[in-house]
Amino acid sequence: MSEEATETAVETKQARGTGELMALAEALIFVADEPITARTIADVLEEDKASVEAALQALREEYDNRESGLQVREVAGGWQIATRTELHEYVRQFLKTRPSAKLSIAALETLAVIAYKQPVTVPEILEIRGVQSASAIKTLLEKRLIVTKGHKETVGRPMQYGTSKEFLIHFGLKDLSDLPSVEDFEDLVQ
Amino acid sequence: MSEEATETAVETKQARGTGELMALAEALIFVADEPITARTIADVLEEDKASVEAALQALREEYDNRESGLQVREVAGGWQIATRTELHEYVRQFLKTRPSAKLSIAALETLAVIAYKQPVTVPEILEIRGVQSASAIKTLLEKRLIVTKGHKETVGRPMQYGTSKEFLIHFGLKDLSDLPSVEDFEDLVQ
Amino acid sequence: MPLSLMQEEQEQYTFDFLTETAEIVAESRDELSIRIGEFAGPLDLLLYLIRQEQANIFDIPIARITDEYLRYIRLMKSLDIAVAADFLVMAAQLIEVKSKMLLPRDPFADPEEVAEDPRQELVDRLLEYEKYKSAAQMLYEKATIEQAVFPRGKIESDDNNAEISATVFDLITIFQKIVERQKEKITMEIERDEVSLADMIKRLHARILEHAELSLASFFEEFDTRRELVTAFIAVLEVVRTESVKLVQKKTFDDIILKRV
Repeated sequence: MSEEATETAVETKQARGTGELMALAEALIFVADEPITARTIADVLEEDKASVEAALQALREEYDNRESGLQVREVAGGWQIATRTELHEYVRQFLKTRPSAKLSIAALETLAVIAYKQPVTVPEILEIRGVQSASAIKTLLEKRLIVTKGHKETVGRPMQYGTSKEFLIHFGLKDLSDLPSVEDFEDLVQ
Repeated sequence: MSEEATETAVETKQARGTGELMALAEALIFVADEPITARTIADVLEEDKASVEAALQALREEYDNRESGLQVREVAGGWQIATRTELHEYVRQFLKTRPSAKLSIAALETLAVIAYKQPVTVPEILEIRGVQSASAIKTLLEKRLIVTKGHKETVGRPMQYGTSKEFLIHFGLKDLSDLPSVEDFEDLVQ
Repeated sequence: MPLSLMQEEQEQYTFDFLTETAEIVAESRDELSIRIGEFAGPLDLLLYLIRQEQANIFDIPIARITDEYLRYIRLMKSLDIAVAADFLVMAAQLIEVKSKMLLPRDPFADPEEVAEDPRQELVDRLLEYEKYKSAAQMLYEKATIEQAVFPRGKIESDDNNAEISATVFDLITIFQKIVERQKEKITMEIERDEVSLADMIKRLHARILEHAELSLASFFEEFDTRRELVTAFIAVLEVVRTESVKLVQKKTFDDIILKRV
């Protein structure tokens, strides 16, 4: 039985039509981080370079003919799938308006300090994090995750910060008492 | 001149056919780094959601019909382009990846209980599984497959857990209703 | 059944295992230890035993299953597998059900009234558990299929978005890390000889030349004072800015690696 299976596999490989080769090349170009050469594709598929190149040309034409939003193109000696130039306006617009619910680690750290220590001032955050947090605070204010909570009545009357209603919504919390405490995860962390 | 430009833009928008809409949606799905909703596409293109959904269905069919190496599919409430399952062997060989570490049986069981009983607390999971699930829950939290869902208003205010968007993506589910009903498993049991 | 008796019985079962199990252990040590390690909990083990005995789940031969269950627990102990408390709790419950089954029926009870089967609760739990066990199997299959599907590779626009999304769990984890860091910092304030930036860059160079790759965390660990750390940090920035060295992080929160290009 295994012999039969091997035979079939070999047969299938020999019989690989242009369509199948196009599909395989398409998948490989798609997952590659960088433009991928016909040589590499040929090696992975154990095909000769000429057939792969023919399949790639056919693939490019297919994309052009169906007026796809994407194009298959040769760049830097390799092949790549990219969006069509004419559509750049909408692509750029989308990339700009991507959900803003993403935070850098610095912002996340600052947010954690504010959430657990609020109301808290910039010098106090510096004391805890050991790094300046000015730009993180700006980001958090822009994303409306934190709000100002009045001045602290000490020297210099520094501004105090706390979390906002958006913060609760973003993290799926009913109110601040819903914020997990260290104890909540104690059993898990052992 | 600016007036003329505006006019042209409006005209183009009105005249957008299904083909154009398909191309635009395709480009946006391609650049999005996670599944993108029909709603978001509609907003970026200033189109109504129904037309976008029709275009997305058409796009999916087009990919299927041309026997592409890629597929357009719905996952985690959004749309995504991905390679076709049948080609995994070559893709994996090219990327030199192995199937990522599988979840342990304990983690899978815990995840199943959370998926069907959410929001659910640790004691409730213990009740069903008959075994402590702390380390499984920690693993699932770290892998972002589950998220906290606030405290339960009972004695001790235990933390509640539910599944995340990552969960839907990891298991290729459109949404939670895409899970087979748990009662279906009863027939298997008896 | 009085609790003391139950404990006694359990202890009796728990401690005289050696002679009985030695044979089985010798016979199939590997196979058994693999199997035992696979049980996801006491209910899982119980289900396995019921199947093994080809028993009906609605009419469990409780005496036989209890004996088998206890035999497995002894076996686990003899194989140095830590037996979790949950397994012992189940053992106690089984023994209790078994003893209830042995009690004669109350002769004065209303003959119309059907006495509840002492096994009922256990059967209910087993059935409930088995549903989720099947669901876990289904998830496993779905994940396997999903692993055959690949998303697109990185494109340029991803670089503009080198950010991470966060959950409440991240928030608390990161907060704990900061608190830990703060504790360490207090113990670090000891006066030391000053190191100049030039010396520090030299030192960093040597380390990179030595290994081609250098973990930032381990480099920073070499220093005890804040001043040294700051100098080390500036040295890293300087080297990255002026020379063919880049910083690589494999995933979020992962160690940062200095690499020669």
